[in-house]
Amino acid sequence: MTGTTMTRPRRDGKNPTVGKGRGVPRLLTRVAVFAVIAAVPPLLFDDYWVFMAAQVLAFAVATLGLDILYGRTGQMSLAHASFMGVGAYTTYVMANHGYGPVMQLAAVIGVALVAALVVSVPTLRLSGMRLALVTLAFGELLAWAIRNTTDLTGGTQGASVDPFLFGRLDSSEPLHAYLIALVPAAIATAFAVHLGRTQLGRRMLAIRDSELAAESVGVAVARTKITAFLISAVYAGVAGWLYAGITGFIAPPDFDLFASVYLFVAVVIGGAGTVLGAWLGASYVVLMPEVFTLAGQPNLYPIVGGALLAIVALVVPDGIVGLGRNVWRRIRGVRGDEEESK
Amino acid sequence: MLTLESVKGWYGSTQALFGVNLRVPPGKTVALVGTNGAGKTTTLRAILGAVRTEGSVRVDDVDISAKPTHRRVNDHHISVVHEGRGLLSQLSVLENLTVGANRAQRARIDEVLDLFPALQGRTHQKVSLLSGGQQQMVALGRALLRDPKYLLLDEPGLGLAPVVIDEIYRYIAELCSRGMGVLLVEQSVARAASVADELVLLRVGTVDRVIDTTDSAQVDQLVADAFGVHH
Amino acid sequence: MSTTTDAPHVRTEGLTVRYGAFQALRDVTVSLPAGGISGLIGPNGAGKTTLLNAISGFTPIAEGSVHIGHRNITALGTRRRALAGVVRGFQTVRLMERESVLTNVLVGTERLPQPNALAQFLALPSQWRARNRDMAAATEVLDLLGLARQAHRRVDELPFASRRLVEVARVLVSAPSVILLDEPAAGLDQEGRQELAAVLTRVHENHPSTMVVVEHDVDLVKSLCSYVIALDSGAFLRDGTPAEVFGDRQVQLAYFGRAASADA
Amino acid sequence: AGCGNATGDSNSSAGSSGSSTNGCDTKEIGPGVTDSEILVGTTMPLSGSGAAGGLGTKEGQEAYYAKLNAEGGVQGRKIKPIILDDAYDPSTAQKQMRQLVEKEEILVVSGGEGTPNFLGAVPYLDRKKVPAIAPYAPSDELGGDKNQYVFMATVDYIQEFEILTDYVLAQETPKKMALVGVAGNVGDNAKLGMEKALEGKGIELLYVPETPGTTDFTPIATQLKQFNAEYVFLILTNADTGGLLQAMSRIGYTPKTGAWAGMSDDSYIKEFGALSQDMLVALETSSLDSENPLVKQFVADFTAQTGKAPSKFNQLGWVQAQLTAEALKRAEGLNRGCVIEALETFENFETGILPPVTWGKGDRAGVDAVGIGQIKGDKLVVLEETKSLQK
Amino acid sequence: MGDLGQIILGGVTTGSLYALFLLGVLIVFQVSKSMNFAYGQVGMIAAFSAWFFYSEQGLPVPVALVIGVLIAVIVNSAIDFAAIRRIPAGRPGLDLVVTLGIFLLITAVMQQLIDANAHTFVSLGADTRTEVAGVVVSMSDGIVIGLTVVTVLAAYLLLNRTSLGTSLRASAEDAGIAQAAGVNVRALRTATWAVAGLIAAVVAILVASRLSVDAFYMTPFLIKAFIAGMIGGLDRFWLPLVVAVALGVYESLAVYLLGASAGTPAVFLLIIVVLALVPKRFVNERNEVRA
Ligand SMILES: Nc1ncnc2c1ncn2[C@@H]1O[C@H](COP(=O)(O)OP(=O)(O)OP(=O)(O)O)[C@@H](O)[C@H]1O
Ligand SMILES: Nc1ncnc2c1ncn2[C@@H]1O[C@H](COP(=O)(O)OP(=O)(O)OP(=O)(O)O)[C@@H](O)[C@H]1O
Ligand SMILES: [Mg+2]
Ligand SMILES: [Mg+2]
Repeated sequence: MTGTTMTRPRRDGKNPTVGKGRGVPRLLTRVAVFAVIAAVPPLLFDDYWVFMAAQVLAFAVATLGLDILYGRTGQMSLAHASFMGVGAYTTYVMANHGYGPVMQLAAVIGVALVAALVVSVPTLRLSGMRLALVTLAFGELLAWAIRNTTDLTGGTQGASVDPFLFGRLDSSEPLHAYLIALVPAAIATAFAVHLGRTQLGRRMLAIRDSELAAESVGVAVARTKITAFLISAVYAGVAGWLYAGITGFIAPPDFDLFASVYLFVAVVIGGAGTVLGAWLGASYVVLMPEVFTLAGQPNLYPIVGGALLAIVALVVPDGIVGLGRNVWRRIRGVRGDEEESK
Repeated sequence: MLTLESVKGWYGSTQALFGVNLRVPPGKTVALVGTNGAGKTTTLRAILGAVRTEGSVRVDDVDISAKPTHRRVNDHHISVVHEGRGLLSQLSVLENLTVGANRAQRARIDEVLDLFPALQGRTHQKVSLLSGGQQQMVALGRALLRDPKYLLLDEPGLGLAPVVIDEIYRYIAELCSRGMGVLLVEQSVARAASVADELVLLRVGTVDRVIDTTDSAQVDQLVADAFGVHH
Repeated sequence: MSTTTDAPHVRTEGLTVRYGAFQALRDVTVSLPAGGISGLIGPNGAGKTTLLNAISGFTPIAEGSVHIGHRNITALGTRRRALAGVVRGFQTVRLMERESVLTNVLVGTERLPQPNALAQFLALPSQWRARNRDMAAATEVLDLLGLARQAHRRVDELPFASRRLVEVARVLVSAPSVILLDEPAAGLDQEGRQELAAVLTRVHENHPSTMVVVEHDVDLVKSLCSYVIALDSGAFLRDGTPAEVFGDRQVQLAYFGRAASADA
Repeated sequence: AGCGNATGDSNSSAGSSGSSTNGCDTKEIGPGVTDSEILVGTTMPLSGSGAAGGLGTKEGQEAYYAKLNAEGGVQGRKIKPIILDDAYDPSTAQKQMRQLVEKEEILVVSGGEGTPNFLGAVPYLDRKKVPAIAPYAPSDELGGDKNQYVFMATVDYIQEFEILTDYVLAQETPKKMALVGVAGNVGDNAKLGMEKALEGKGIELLYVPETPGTTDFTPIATQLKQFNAEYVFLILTNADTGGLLQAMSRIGYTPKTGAWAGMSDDSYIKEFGALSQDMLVALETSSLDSENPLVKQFVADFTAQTGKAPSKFNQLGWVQAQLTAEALKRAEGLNRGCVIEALETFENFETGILPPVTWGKGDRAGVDAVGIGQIKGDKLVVLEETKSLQK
Repeated sequence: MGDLGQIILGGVTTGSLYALFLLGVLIVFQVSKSMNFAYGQVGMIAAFSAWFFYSEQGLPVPVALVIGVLIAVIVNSAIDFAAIRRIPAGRPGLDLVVTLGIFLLITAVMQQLIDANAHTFVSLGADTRTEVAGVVVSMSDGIVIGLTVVTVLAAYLLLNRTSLGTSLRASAEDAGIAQAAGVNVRALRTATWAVAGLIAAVVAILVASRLSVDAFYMTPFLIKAFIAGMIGGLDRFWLPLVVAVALGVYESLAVYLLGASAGTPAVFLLIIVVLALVPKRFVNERNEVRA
């Protein structure tokens, strides 16, 4: 195509911008796909894998939250696992006082919001690695607090959390845990998808890319950053709640710096800024070790896991989603060119 | 002679150049014109080796298409004014001017500052604090400091006041007459026609035609064809 | 585009901006006619961008005041001014590079009344109404600027000139009452310039606004602006119709002149 | 209330219904048992900062089972151990334990190494009613009547430090003692043990908690020097123990020292012995050059199996496997209920390596004694074999 | 008084080690705008393999040390060559992910190749000491502080008094533009990473001689150095280095005065307070200098 018939784009009257009509069927397809995928683990796999699937759900809620904060708002946080910890330990304390899962969840959300305010307000002016550092400080402080409140939190040895009981569902059963986790995961996903189509979501993108430009159109930078922090902390808190209920045991290492780094890894590997990426990332970090188990080498993962991580990250710099998108564009791009040359 | 032979260029998987042929002899100014998105900038990038290319780029009969950018620039005395300035915003004005330059080139700093009095006295300021036009002067200054054999200019007049533009083109014409080859990207065909010896019209990544600027009828035709003044 | 009240009059009084010992603006008192398109010219470093920065709140003011209509906005922050209707474009484009053209333009709708964050997040009906309105506004602007076909392309893949137009579109989408554009035509080809001028004129006709355009392209200023202000070395030099200003000897000397100094 | 609640709550509920531990149905064949094989398994840190202990223990277990299998196995079946890596992380340990129980389908948990990680798996084992035999996870959360399914064979740190302090008090009466411990439960427990022993004796105790990863030990060393205790007890990682001793000697403060059982490991003595001369060390296992014939037998057997001399952790792994095998031997049916009943028949069972092991209904403590050793030159000299609190 | 002096000396020495280590982080950051999470492990390789060669393989100590340092230099250059360099521009966070992978890889490999235990290292002057005004000063303290001062000064001169410094910073900001200006970005990067590897190795060996060596011991150093770097700013020179030394002293004082478990929260509270209170221009990383 040497394009002798180049049309000047700006004189082209037709307008493919807004596809209003496509909205509803597209939504339905997505819901259907989600439902089909969600049905796979309980129908096809044994208890162990259903348990792993439930873990993926819990982590996906966390990565979706981190993605809102990092992928969309550009605020790097190395305390996301700590917010999960806040959720998990709140759950534990509430359970010890005899409250059921619903009250636990309400308390988790409340505590997460407060914790997010405490972290986000003093750090409003920070960005990049510096912000990461301060959030890391929050993580360290949490670890320190747990170490020093053995009576309340079980201390360094961790604590076992009573399973959730919803009617006949008991979260110590993998299948039940999976079903319980499915609901918050689906809701979290729906909200995250929706966020991308709101002005709030665009404010976040604007802040990520240029605070000056954002201000020039009237975006409240500080308020939006805090909002992003709050949303992401609630997501993390809910993830912590799920995690505590599903695994039944929580300990400080589950929520330490490395845990936070792994959530960060999940977001980047999956594809920052995309909902699908957050899911793929969560699946990667939870399931990758299992691949080695399947291959009959369960103890090989720690040795080659690092190399694998580096390689994957280099092969898919835009995340797994970015890879898919590139392939898709290549296919579509070819088609598009053909259309144009006609 | 700077020669491009059927040069193709890609951004990732999208192709932007579809076989560009071009020659810039020493002592001549060749202007690349074309609508927005025609591939003018990409052509310059191809010469520098900053996009993935196929085809051959030769300087004085040496094929440089396999060389890394810094070798092309240093060994073959090419320098460039990037589109939209391409300055290093963390560096000072002086550092922006001298980065990568050798000792002899650095010695020419005063000459360049004479050309842009606006920069005098602010050489230690961060370049991002300058006004848009002053930044463009730094970009030009960096290219001129190197006393190149071939100068690639991507819209050198961007953001400059008329008085400065005139002066710049006068200076370039002078360098050109001393044997420098200039490849100029210019939005204004009129301006291009007035300074260049040859106009090269790019369309969707290929050379549509090459005309001599002394033939004003052809220039008018080119403007009419390419920029569609007919509506 | 939603229409707001009549275009206000923009005034600065004794505006002085200092960077250390350097005075980027000295005692500038200008008045931009309500509902007109004004051109702002001057040699490089004259303080044009700084004046826009001062009006839109992007630089601290040492002395003087800025007024929109009858309102003194000197004490307002950047964001407040934007919400009050003062929206500007940047001389170097500032876009969300990895997002689509459409998203970039939609960000500009921030100024339109938006439901609160919770309502947006929870997808309440007010959110859907706002979304439809914003989409309509964005589509209109993209059409106007000939960017409709690129709506879903990523900004960093666009040629330089289109990116400029995206920046302009982001400013126009919320139909602000004071529009400040900093060299919107830089990098556009000839036809592009003419079209941009036509678009700006049309926007201005459809919707009353006070527009300020910084430009070095004399023809463009002449064809677009009814009123021109010339600055030099941070000081007010001359104002009037384009013919008057460009005919002024002092302006000619500073702007086109053979006078050796291009400096402020 | 209190810290016991952490796992206490779920345990007590398991405990109350736990009297119905399925019982022993001699005809039932448990998971992991085939005609030729019995699967057992556990998790240990095989990578990460805790790997040293896990790797050694694993080697010990594997050597014992190899020897046993060569001699014909148990009840006509070979024992196949599966040891997974938990990287010293509680949640990984739990996940791996699920894998062992649900996918590999092991019969019982054979040993284990590391306290926090193993504790992570305990609630799950509890729920699944899988007995765990002699894991090395000294904690006041386990042992005694605390958990139905975990059969401990080590004392916890409270007891260990009580015994260690008692030993010192029996020799002399220092005016001041100090303890440097890993901040958190471990350090707290050691402190508790010392306090118990020092109660009413009028001896001052300074407790300095330490966080792993300390980069400069000068402040701690200076603090200790200022306090000027005659005895400093330590419960830290090998590296931090070495670092602190070095800092103390750098500022010229050389008190008498005592430490937890971890310091009785060869690799510690080899590396830090020079810094630790005359250090008192708790001994959870007998010293390797003990005159006890059972120990001599072990050393010979291990060397025959692997071609090298055993380390402390090898010894630990070996004895874990030994106890597991013994329980399987005694079990009247190869299922979990019968194994539990078999375990409850252990009374002063002599391994030579550990103090005599006793489990019974409602008693999972196993042992209540540690020995006392002292580092002399590059040797560990046994001062007292297994000293019990009971007497 | 003597005690306080002792604490401060310990703090200054440890702080110097942070600073020297941070210097390596800074120069890498300034030329490739990336953070190397595996940097501590690179140093660990040097010390751990040196230990292995002299203690297990019986090589003379100096030879073993040289081999260790060489390995670290090669490994660090290789990290850039094989990984960092291949990260496309504009992917913030990817460098952290990639180097985290390398961190895990190096740790696992060293554990496999050598072992998971802690070992004492040659003392390098740690046991030669004198007492000055009640404060015990060891030769190791002198070596550490002296070496830090000399290296930092040399680096300062190199970066700021030579055009090399400009080229380095240019490459960091935009490799494409720097190349078009004639800078050999690749060679510069390789050289920088090699020098950084050398610094990491030296620091790791000094640390090992004062504490002990295993596969993990450098991680706390890395974190402290990062902290200092981020308080001071990674694109500056003196400020972060001074912060590093101050951090060492502060930490020691906090531990001494408030107790060991106060060390961590004290450091982190310091960070929060400092970063929340300093003027915005010190914390602005985006460099949107003017509109
Ligand atoms: N980074 C990029 N990724 C993908 N496509 C690109 C990229 N940069 C440019 N293009 C595409 O390549 C084509 C040529 O662009 P180029 O920048 O060379 O045009 P130009 O003639 O310089 O335009 P202008 O006059 O606006 O500067 C355009 O279609 C553009 O969309
Ligand atoms: N933040 C700042 N710090 C220091 N100097 C500044 C700053 N902002 C502007 N200046 C200086 O103020 C003067 C006016 O700058 P301004 O950007 O307003 O010029 P301008 O008229 O827009 O010029 P141009 O046409 O080149 O864009 C310039 O000399 C510039 O260097
Ligand atoms: Mg271009
Ligand atoms: Mg300007």
